[in-house]
Amino acid sequence: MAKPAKMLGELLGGLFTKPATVLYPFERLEVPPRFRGRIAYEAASCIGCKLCMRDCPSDAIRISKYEGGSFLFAFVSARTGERKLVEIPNNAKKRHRARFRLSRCIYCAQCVESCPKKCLRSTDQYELAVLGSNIKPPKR
Amino acid sequence: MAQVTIPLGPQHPALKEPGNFLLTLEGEKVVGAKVRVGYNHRGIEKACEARTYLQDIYLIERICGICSHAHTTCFCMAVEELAKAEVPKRAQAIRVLVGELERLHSHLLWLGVAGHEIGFDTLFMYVWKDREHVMDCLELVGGNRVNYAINTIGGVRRDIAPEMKTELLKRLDILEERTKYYVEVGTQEPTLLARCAGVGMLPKDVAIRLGAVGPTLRASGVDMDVRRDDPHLLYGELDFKVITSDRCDVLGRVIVRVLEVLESVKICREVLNNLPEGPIAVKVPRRIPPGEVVTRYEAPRGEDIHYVRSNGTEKPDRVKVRAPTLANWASMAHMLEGGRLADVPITIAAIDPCFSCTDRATIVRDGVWGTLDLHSLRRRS
Amino acid sequence: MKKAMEKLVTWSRIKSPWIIHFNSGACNGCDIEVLDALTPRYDLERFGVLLKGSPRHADVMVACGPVTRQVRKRLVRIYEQMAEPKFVVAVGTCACSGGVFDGCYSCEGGIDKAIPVAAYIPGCPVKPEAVIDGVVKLLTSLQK
Amino acid sequence: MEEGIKKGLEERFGAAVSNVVIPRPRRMFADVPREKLLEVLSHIKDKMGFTHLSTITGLDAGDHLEALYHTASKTVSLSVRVKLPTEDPKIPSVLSVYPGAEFYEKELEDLVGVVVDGLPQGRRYPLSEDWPKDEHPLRKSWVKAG
Amino acid sequence: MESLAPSAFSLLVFPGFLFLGAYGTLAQWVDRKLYARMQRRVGPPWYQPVADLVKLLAKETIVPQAADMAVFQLLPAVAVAAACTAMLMVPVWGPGAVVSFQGDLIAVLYLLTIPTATFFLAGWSSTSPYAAVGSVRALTQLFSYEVPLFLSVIGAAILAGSLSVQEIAAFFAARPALLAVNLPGLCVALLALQGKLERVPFDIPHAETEVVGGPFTEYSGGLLALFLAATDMEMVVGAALISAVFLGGSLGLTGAAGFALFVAKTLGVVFILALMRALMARIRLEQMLGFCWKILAPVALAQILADILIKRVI
Repeated sequence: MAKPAKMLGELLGGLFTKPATVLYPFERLEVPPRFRGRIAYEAASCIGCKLCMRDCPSDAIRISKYEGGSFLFAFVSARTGERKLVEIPNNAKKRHRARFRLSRCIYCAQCVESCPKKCLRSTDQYELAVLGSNIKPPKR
Repeated sequence: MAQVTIPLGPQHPALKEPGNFLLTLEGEKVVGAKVRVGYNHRGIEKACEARTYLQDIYLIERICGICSHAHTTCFCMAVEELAKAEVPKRAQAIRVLVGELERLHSHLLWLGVAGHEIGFDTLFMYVWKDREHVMDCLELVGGNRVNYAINTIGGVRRDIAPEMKTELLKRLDILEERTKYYVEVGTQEPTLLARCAGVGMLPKDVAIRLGAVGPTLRASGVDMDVRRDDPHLLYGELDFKVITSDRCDVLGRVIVRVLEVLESVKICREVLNNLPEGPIAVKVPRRIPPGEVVTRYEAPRGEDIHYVRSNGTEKPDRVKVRAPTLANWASMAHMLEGGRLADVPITIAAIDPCFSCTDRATIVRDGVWGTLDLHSLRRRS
Repeated sequence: MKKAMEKLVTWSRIKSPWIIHFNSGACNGCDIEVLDALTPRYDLERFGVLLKGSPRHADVMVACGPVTRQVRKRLVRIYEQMAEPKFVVAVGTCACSGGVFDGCYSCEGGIDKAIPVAAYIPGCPVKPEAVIDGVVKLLTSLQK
Repeated sequence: MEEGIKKGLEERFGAAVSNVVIPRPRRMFADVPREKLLEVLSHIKDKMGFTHLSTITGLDAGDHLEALYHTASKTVSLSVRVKLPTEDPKIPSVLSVYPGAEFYEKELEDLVGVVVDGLPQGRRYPLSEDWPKDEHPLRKSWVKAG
Repeated sequence: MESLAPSAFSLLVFPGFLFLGAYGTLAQWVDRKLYARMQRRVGPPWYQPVADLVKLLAKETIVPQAADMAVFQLLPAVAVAAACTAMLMVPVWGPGAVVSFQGDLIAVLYLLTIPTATFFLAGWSSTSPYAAVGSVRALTQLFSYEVPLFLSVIGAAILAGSLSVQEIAAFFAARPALLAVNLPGLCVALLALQGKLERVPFDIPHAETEVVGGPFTEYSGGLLALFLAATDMEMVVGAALISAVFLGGSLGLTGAAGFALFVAKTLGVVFILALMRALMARIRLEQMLGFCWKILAPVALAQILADILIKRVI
């Protein structure tokens, strides 16, 4: 049998209760402990076996041998999303370097499991938005 | 009244995904419907042959966002059957749990979208507000809201910790109480009844003849559910009811899906309360012995069937996926004809189409248009 | 006077970005997360964002999915029908670079292979907060 | 249950239905020559309750092509396999028995290059219109250019 | 009776264009905010409609080649003009309306129909199939809600014994008890207004999931801004008309108090419209025709009968 204005109680209730909205940029929802966000690489214990490269479904990780003083690193500001090339001095006894192509990575964390030396881990970063280089100035 | 042909899609607010329907109208009445889908054809099957089994899991998981677990479970069961690996009981229980949570996630999502299709945005907002509980559970268990990637060949990747169990049970109680409210709304709200009753009729014999699957079939009175007919994982030992309704229309599908949500909540509780002990995965060699296997799984939208053929190497020789939505397209054309233009979005939404599942590609031929002269002018910018 | 007008227009563009959603062959994981951003828990409407049906009404196109060969023509046509000034936000790893499907015979990689992209939001699928974060970053970049 | 079906098939069709295999409960495979396909399918549909055609798998097994018709009754899933020579891959359409199989057969035609006669010509499915006619992606010989 | 020629000030500023535009955006914000809060959402900030308007004005306006240029660009202006002139005849500040003559009730109702006609022409002149189907729907819907609206308003006019909105308001201001008589008429008028403004459950021409943007699919930039402004103004004029005819206008108060009462009443009507929008799903066209003719029209007729009887009693 039909009951007109079925959701009336729910709607009027809505007017007097706090909205169920999390004001995102100001209030943040805490991410569960085993969330699969951006992958972090810890160079010291990496032996360069490339098992992670073999198991990556979207070919997003590159492990390469590395000597030399310093290297360029495309730094993306988490706040504004601009890209800047930054020179990072390499003083640590690093023998391997991992290059993650974040636009290809699907954050499945299979590499974290395939790594025998456990030098990869998932972080809880998910705000990885980057501005494209060719924003056309809006013509009036 | 002259016939006019109106394209619906591929980019259209009613369709979350690209699919195209060329509707021939007489006034508001739909007299002809041609279904064209497959804009999401990405050639996954060929890509599967170029990747190892382990990588294929993540490729197959991304066939469809809402039934990702269905596809990976089906694929892993196939590979485990080929490799004759004995999956531990606890892993199967966790697979059933995540599978049922995904059914909750998919059905609640559908109820919201169906509300949006008939202009009932309040229902869309409320149902999706409560669906956040299921998303939190899945994120807690799987680490990601939609692609939970809990399956691996030989078992599952993550275990259910005790404190997780209490959190899951708390969320399930809230969900059950809210779903009971939506059962009432779905069966009593007069405008929703007016828009869903008697729309998109699919009689029982036509449903069987055209090979419909899942809730669309069960809403036409056919009592088929792969979980009970062809029991896989632990479904043989769980007792649950298969919901059917013999209304054969969109309202029947609403009722079947909402009651299935309640049923899934019961199953989740049952699995959580007596979770078998033991390991969660077993080691499976990278090379799978040659052979072929067919596995079936009850995805939220219906029977999902995988055929995997291996040739002894670490890459499959052929992977065939037929997702549930593809089986429902034939009955979709039948349901559309005879209805009205206003009913088309809700009828399409009623089979809960997942175009990316359909995985097929077709193009509308731009030259063919209706007879009415005004409408033969294409939209031009 | 001209300066004030300019500031007012930029302010209005930042405060009322109407979006149109286009799925170019995605697995609809990102699509439901974009829609999820409109629902009560994240509520994009408090930023003035409205989901519009017609490309004419929209400013920002939110595109998900690797551009499959069949959808490419539609994607370009919808982009052309949008009124200036328009921006494209590539949502999800598939939209940024084709992701897992890059290399499939029917996929052409990211959205930027078909239309110019203003912001990329990686993630598989992106969290609704990441969608908001991306849109906010794009809009604040308009300030300059 | 499966034994009964196996015996029933062998009685009815004798040599036509060869190497019926039952790998596990509720799964069956059977080979059928191309000419007998329609007859076998309509028999198992009407007499043995295999009312549902799940899908049709087309594959390139190196020296020959194969088309597997996965049918399902209430509990058992029977896959009927038809071996086709690569040079003459013609097969009758099963739309008369299973009207819902139009998309499966178009897929068979497009991806594996099996010519299905009796299939109503319409838009290409699943490949796009501008895809070259004679290229079939799921053939082993086909490699993605570039 | 003031002179018939309204001064430029009242035409352009007070109850005319500027006031109506500002009040329209306020009404739109109240409507969207209430709608969002009822859905447990936060809803847009107060300046949202202004931002939308300015942004749309600053956007590029695309006119389809196949469309008839002049008609396509002129229609939004006609819609806004109709809504503004209708506002002149409705009392806003105190009991008096700017222009008031015997029969201005009919003029207001007629002017409120023009925007719907412009929607039809807009949809028909832009050649998109969606716009065409949307515009045909707008017209068919016009015939369903127009008659009950007229009947219910005429009922109140009969009771008040005059066809001028100002006098009706004054009549009921003097005898507030009689307002109770017109309650069914009020409900019919509210539902019919919801139909006129093409809002859920009657937003069939704009049904986003069926015909994309409906008549407005092809409009963008400035023209779209004008159309949306016209719809807002129509909402304000409708709400003001209902508050004048059914709720007794400003109950004799003048000056700031009268204006405050006017704002309270119109926002009350906007609240009920927003509630209706949140409460129901969109019904089909033939269901709407059935609902309007089988339910709304008879109730309005009964209302007129009751008014005639009561007229004879007092």
